[in-house]
Amino acid sequence: MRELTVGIGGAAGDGLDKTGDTLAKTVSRLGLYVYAYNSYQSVIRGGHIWLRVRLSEEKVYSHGDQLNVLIALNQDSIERHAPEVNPGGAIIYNSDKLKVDPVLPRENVLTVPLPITTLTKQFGKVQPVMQNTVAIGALVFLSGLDFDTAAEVLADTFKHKGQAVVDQNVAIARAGYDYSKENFVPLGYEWSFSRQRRPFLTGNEAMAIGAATAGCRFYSAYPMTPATAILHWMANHADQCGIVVKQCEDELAVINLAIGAGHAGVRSMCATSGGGFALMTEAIGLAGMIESPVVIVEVQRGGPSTGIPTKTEQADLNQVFGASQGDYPRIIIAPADVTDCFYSTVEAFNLADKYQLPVTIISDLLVSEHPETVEAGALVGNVPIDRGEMVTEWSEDKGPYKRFEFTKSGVSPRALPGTENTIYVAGSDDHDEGGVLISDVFTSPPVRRKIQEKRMRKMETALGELAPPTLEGPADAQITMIGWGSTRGVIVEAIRKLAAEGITANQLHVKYLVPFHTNEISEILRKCKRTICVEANYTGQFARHLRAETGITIDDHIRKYDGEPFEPHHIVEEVKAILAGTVKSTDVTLDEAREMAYHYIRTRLSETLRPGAISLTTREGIDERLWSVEVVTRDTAEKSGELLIGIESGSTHSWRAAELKQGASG
Amino acid sequence: MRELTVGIGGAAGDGLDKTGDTLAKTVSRLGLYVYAYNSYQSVIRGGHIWLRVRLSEEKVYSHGDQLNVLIALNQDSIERHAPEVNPGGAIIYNSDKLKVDPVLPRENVLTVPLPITTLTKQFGKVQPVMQNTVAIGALVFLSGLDFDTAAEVLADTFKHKGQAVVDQNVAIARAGYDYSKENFVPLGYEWSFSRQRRPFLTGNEAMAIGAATAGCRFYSAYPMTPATAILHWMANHADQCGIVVKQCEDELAVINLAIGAGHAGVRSMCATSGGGFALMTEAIGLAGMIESPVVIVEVQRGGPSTGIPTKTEQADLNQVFGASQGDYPRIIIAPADVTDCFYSTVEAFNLADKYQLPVTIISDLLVSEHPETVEAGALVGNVPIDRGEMVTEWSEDKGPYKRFEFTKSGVSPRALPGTENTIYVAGSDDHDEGGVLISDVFTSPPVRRKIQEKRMRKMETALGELAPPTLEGPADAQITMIGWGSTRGVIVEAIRKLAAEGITANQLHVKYLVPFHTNEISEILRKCKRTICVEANYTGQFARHLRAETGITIDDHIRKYDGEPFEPHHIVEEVKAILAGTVKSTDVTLDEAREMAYHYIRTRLSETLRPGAISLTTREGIDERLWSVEVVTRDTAEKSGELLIGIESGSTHSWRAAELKQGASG
Amino acid sequence: MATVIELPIQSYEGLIDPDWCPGCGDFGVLKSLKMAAGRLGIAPKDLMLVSGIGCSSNLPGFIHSYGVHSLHGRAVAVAEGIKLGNHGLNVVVTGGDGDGYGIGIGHFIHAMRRNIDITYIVMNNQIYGLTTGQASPTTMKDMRTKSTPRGNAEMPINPIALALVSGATYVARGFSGEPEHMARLIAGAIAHRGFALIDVFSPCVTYNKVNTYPFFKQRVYKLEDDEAYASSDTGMALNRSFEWGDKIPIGVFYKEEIPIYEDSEPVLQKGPLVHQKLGLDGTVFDDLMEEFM
Amino acid sequence: MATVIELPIQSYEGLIDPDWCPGCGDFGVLKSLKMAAGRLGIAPKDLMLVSGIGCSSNLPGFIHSYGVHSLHGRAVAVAEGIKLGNHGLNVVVTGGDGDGYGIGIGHFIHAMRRNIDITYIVMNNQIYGLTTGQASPTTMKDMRTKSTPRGNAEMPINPIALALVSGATYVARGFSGEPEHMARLIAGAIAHRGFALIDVFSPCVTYNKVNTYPFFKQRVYKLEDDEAYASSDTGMALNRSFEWGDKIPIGVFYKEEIPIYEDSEPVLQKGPLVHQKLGLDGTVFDDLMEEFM
Ligand SMILES: Cc1ncc(C[n+]2csc(CCOP(=O)(O)OP(=O)(O)O)c2C)c(N)n1
Ligand SMILES: Cc1ncc(C[n+]2csc(CCOP(=O)(O)OP(=O)(O)O)c2C)c(N)n1
Ligand code: SF4
Ligand code: SF4
Ligand SMILES: [Mg+2]
Ligand SMILES: [Mg+2]
Repeated sequence: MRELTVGIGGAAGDGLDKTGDTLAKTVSRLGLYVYAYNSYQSVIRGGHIWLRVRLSEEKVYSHGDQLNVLIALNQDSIERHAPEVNPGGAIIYNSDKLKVDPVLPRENVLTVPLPITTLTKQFGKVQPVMQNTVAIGALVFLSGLDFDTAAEVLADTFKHKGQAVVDQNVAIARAGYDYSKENFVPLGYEWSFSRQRRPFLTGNEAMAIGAATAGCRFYSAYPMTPATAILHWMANHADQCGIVVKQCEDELAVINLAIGAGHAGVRSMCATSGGGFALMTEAIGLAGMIESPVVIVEVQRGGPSTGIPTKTEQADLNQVFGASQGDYPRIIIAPADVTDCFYSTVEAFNLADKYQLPVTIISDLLVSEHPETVEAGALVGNVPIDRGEMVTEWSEDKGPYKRFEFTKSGVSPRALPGTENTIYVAGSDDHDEGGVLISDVFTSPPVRRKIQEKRMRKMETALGELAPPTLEGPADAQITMIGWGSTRGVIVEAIRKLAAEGITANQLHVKYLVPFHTNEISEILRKCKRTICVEANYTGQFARHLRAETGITIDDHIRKYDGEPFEPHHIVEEVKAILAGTVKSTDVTLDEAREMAYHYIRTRLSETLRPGAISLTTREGIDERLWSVEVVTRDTAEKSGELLIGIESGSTHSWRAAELKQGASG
Repeated sequence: MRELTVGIGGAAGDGLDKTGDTLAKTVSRLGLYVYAYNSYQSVIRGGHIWLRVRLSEEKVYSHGDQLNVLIALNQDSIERHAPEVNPGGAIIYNSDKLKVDPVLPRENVLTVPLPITTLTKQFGKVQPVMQNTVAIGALVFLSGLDFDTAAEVLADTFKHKGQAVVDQNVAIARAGYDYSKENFVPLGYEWSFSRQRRPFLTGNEAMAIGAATAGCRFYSAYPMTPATAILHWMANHADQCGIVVKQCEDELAVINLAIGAGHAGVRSMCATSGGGFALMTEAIGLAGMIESPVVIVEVQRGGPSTGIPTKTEQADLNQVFGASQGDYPRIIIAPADVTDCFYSTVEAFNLADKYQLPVTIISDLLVSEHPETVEAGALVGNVPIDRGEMVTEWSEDKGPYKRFEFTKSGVSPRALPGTENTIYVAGSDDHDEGGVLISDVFTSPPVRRKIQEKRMRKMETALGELAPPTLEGPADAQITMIGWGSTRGVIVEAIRKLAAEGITANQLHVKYLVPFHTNEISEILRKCKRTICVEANYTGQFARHLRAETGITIDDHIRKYDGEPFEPHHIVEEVKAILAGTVKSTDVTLDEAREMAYHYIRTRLSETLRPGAISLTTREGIDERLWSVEVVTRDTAEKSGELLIGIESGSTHSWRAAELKQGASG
Repeated sequence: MATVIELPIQSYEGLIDPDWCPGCGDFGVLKSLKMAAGRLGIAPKDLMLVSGIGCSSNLPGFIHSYGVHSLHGRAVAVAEGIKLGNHGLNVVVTGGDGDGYGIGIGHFIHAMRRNIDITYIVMNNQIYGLTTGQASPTTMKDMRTKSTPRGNAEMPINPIALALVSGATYVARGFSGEPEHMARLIAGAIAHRGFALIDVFSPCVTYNKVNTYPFFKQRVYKLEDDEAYASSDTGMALNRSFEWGDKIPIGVFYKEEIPIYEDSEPVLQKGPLVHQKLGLDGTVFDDLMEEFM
Repeated sequence: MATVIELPIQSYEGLIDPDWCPGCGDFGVLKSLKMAAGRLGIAPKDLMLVSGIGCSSNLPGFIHSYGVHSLHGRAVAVAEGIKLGNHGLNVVVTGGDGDGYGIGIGHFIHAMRRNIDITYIVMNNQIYGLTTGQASPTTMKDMRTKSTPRGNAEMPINPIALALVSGATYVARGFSGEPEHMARLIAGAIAHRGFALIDVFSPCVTYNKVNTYPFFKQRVYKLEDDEAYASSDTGMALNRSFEWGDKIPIGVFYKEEIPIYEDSEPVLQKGPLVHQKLGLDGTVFDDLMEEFM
């Protein structure tokens, strides 16, 4: 399988995303598959942004482990990522502004300095972002892509700005292409371009379109990373799709408007992240109690609290499971990839209507924000729409309509407000079949018991129609990798790599978190040799959930909570360590020490310094081994301080270097 | 052991609580133990209220199974409770207003009609509530209590209203006493009065006093049943105890003010119930992130949503556990009785300070609102106060103060705002040791990893100091009863009853829900023969929690979710059924059918009707067996309709009786 | 507007009798609301009452119409959702002062600036009734309540003034002691296109011993009885909104006809959302996918 | 008041340089705040900045003082708790329009009626900056944003008017283009006993292309330059608060000295809570228990 991973590093505002788009769209049109991930910060300008775009002739399920071509838009990116470029790869950068310290690249890595100013001056006033376009041109040449297709994409991208702009951009890309052609040999990638057209979109976009396709007519939201893109899509397509899109004053309003609309009878949805969801929980219980359908999307980001807002994590399962007081019926679904996002959303609407309850789709930043190529025709417009048992007319001689009738399935046929002869009050106080409160004048314990049983019966009924998870891969594999949500793809790739190393693994991926396929999953896991749960959080919320639901204790765990998504090699390495029986160390590695030093230097020292040599050491009065990180000046590389970082604690013991900054108050 | 249970039935506004107080205080002063429970409704006037006061020479742990004396303040109470009075007991009622249908009482139950009007007219204008005082007088005589003590209590109760009122009340009680003396023989209770003085208070009061004693200086709240009594106590004792008590606009404000005060350095607390707690969850995560101490009391009531606000349940564990997004350190404690409420609160403040995290005390309506006699000297004023590691002074030459220093224990010594040389920002965005954000310009995965590990380390450290639960009772018992929170007392009594029937049981009661004593509890449970978990909710939230934490599946479950607390006999009966291997039926019993009929009649028919004879039946077109409940007129008992109640579904299939009401629209 | 067939008050007779304390001001509001709906000839099935939690919020259970008895403080938000989901319904929110001006104030203010077509009746008894008598946002300064035994330390909120500066287009005040007058206010509010607030003095006879029927009977006067008063002048309305003492105004403070939120929603111009067919029409789906190729 | 030793602006130089976009209005607010604190001679250790979430709410990270960078919309509530916990601290809340007037409006209004001694600076850029440009509660009607591509359908909130009718005792407006003027407003606000609001036009150069520096430079005028204007008159203040067009007033709209919330708390008269010793004195515990016997 031929593939190539391009990394683009720069700062917020450098227009990385646009550049990435151009690249991704270009190769998509060529018929290659793309998977991209953008690691960005919670800042509007500046900061360090690291976008990886992986291209391949076959479908890829993660951004992978490789870095073949680095496009560096600032010096930080060169210093931090140049050493990661694989042999045979290239480093493309603006040689007018940046330089590559020869010690950084590995063997056999091509450095591609582009004299941007000279190359672009002929085009008059060029914005800084155009250096990216030059780099794209160079990349297209070096990696054997098709320039005309790239030109097409640029044309489509800029056509709303007029032909002049289009021509300028194409010409600038061309300049980069030609310049590289004159000065460098291509990296030698031989692609076969199927030119099969496939959509390239994110999980958020897939959920939004899924909702529109399923007949969502009302969408309320309050902006919150990483769910905001759904609001933006909805706002831009509201009229086209016939959706009322309402930005509200806060998430309390968001969910209550959505429930109101759902109660009125329209399919309604809202989306948020952990902090906003926390504000929605009380109302989710309300929806469970008044049995009104509503779909909530919770896109997890790094927590706790505001946490690391632009980073990914899977640590909101406890919250989504524990949402609101009391026992009430609800469904929780975790989509695994872009296609799954689309169909999970469609299904969520059907389940919400059929069982008259809140359905929460628990996504995460990775699955929601990363774009990937989905198979042609994977997403279709004519999806099944099932509104469940509805009462569209009622005659008094059937007796009074009982909104919450005690039925065998637990589902009480629903009449929408405005239907003749079906008047009722839906109360958050508990009530009888007719909706009359039982909490008020005359609480009747048996009525309470029966309505609670009626409501909860819906869970069993619903479980019956949900597809149980299956074990993928060889039944007799050495290990079983268990996951939920966004980790499916990376686990698939890790399993392939393990196979290559002679370790056989199969995979159990759980999509329906509530209700839970306790029997089927127990059945499967009882037969497995050794189970390993992979999840992106600290406490292992899913492993705990699985044990709570089945009593089964998973043997080993692979967890990540530093905000960056798993890469296949992380899993492969940990699996091997587990099989080797080595206990996982939480010590700070040398590479981590360098990153910590970067953080310290950039936040407390200055832009003109960077980490230099790193060595092991100990110090009088500090009871742990230390990393001694030289702090050197960027250009002259002369030492101007030292940072001591505790290997065990990760604490920065010595703050001496701080003196370097004027006015710094520590 | 001599004991007596008095039931007082009436409507809201009939002054039951005051009457119960007088009775309870009287017997307390006599040196008897009291346990009371008031079953009331969410209505200010009217409704059906049922207060049980259990008196005993030895400590009692629940309101028990018996009903010895009924004081009926309205006709409903006679109809519904007269049949429950044990042989040898009595029914006291106002014969001017009410009457007892001879068919209702069992054998050998004394009916005590009191001609209130005649008895009280001599005292000029008497409020209706004074009929209660007459009844108290009668009760004191019949049950062999001491009138002078009752008079004392009345005197203390009314002294703020002046001597005239005191005299009038005492005289009225006396009238009831004398009248019974003339007309009835006492029930023959022989008490030995130790006259040992012991406090008689509720769990809410104990938590409030516990807080004050532990040095709580700030209390914020928004009224919510069943937590409101804490606010009232705090408001009334604010100046005396030096506490700033702030009622806020909502629970979002409540928790954030409490956190702010805690961050400033004062011990702060707030309390609410499930719905209010739902609004607090986001901020609880904030406290975990900025490592500020705060104590939150969540008094559970019947859910979901507004639910059954004046009824008890233990169904908020999922919510309290799942509060807020992400993984963060926190502690959750469930007090089991009034004394435990006091000390759990004291401990909560110490833990919150030492580990700089939010501590949630999860109580419930039963433990919070029921009053009981606690042992003399059980509650003491000089409790240990431990504020944990504080930085009270700092000199620059130690280097900059690091608020979130990466320490071995995970606890970073805390400097309060205003301390020289310790300036820092506490951010809900994740940060480094010094408080500098890592989410912003330069997210550093390793720094993130290490601070998350540092925070979570506090959980292990804290677990080390919490007392693990122990197995009470014979190690080799046939069954082990497992519970949490308010069920401890009733389980104790159930175990005694089981013992009397030759069934040996021991008890494991869990107080610390987070962190969890996984090892110790697993150790204990592995040795147990058969485990039965008793909890007041539908899904078995605690059994699930225990399985999640230990992997141990509890064998059998006894659950109640109708809003009324467990009584010993409920547990005894279910245990026997479990041992006999009979599967629990959710069918509607005959008694339940009557209660359901009452609900239906009172809400949809009229005050002049009541349920009559009940029989089994079936009907064309209804695919389940039915209870046919005759609806009869109260006085003439003539049939005026029929209700059909599904035995399996609990559905009221026939609404024919509804026609009886004018203008009723079904 | 089509000719109205008035309905008798009995058309709205609820299944359940109110369980308020005898003499509670909320009885008056219930009566006036039924009168108003009847005069406008609104069929029970086209009337949707939304409430939060509180004694006052129990009202929807006592009238024959659809109702959502929602969460404490969220009634206005739920109502906005219902209105946007089916603007064919007459949506009336009925709640308390704590519910609307305390925990719910955010939704209250933002709904007003949206000028969404909802009628909001606040039974303002200046106390938390259902929770047995704590201070509410409208409790008078220095008043003793269960939560303020020393007296309330906070300035009460002025809902009329808040409504006036927040964009409500129908701002009125009623008094439970004047059911006929209140019925006119409510009818006017429901008929009005836009957000209408009716703050009602609805005495809590059990927990508020200061702001009683006599208290208001002595003080209230009707704005409409004052020729000098023009309900089209915000400034004048603001001045009167601060009147609190021997004389307290009731009636319509302000009224204005401007486009409502629903007018700004192209999608709603095709009729109530709930009646629009589900799913995307024609080639829309393909057009959406094209954007990603 | 004791004689003040002024502090140089460098005393507040933060550990971190602001990461706002070049030209962001918030730079001006940061500078003015430092100037104001310096003139009042407030030691960094006695200054507590509380913020929510937003670009503007990052401010506490860029100044040398204590800070709590709390939750979106909760800054005022957290600040109230801090102030009551230690009223020896100068508590200043710095946040955005979305943070304070959107999700946080309930705390905003209720804090004002409490007249608690806090200074609240709202960097009002009429947009949601950190989330990349959606409509905020102060976004002008019909303005296109990422969440309102058809134009904003809602009336913007009027924070000055809300403050005036809600009991704030110091109500002012500043402009980032006038740092010296703003510094005076902030100094006045911090010195003021009671709740002080300063709404600041702090342009978002990245996402709000309408309400820019030039937009305000052309329009703003200072109330203090108008002899006719008296900052003691609510009516006058209300009128000016609605001025929005060719001329937009900045400066102090209203100022009034009345008792603050802290004055009403007997417990606080013994000094800051945080300095009071823990535990109950003397026989208090026994007295408490007596009540239950
Ligand atoms: C989130 C939440 N907090 C608190 C409560 C408890 N509660 C129920 S009603 C009420 C106040 C009622 O006051 P008001 O709205 O004025 O109505 P009233 O009873 O006076 O008519 C409160 C605090 C609740 N149900 N939900
Ligand atoms: C509960 C919650 N909802 C949403 C968000 C996402 N969020 C962060 S900042 C922000 C709005 C910021 O706007 P504003 O307060 O005006 O500040 P600005 O960035 O414009 O200075 C939002 C919605 C959040 N952090 N928390
Ligand atoms: S408590 Fe007050 S508000 Fe509630 S019903 Fe009684 S009188 Fe009405
Ligand atoms: S996005 Fe706007 S508000 Fe945020 S920093 Fe940039 S200019 Fe300032
Ligand atoms: Mg009220
Ligand atoms: Mg803003």
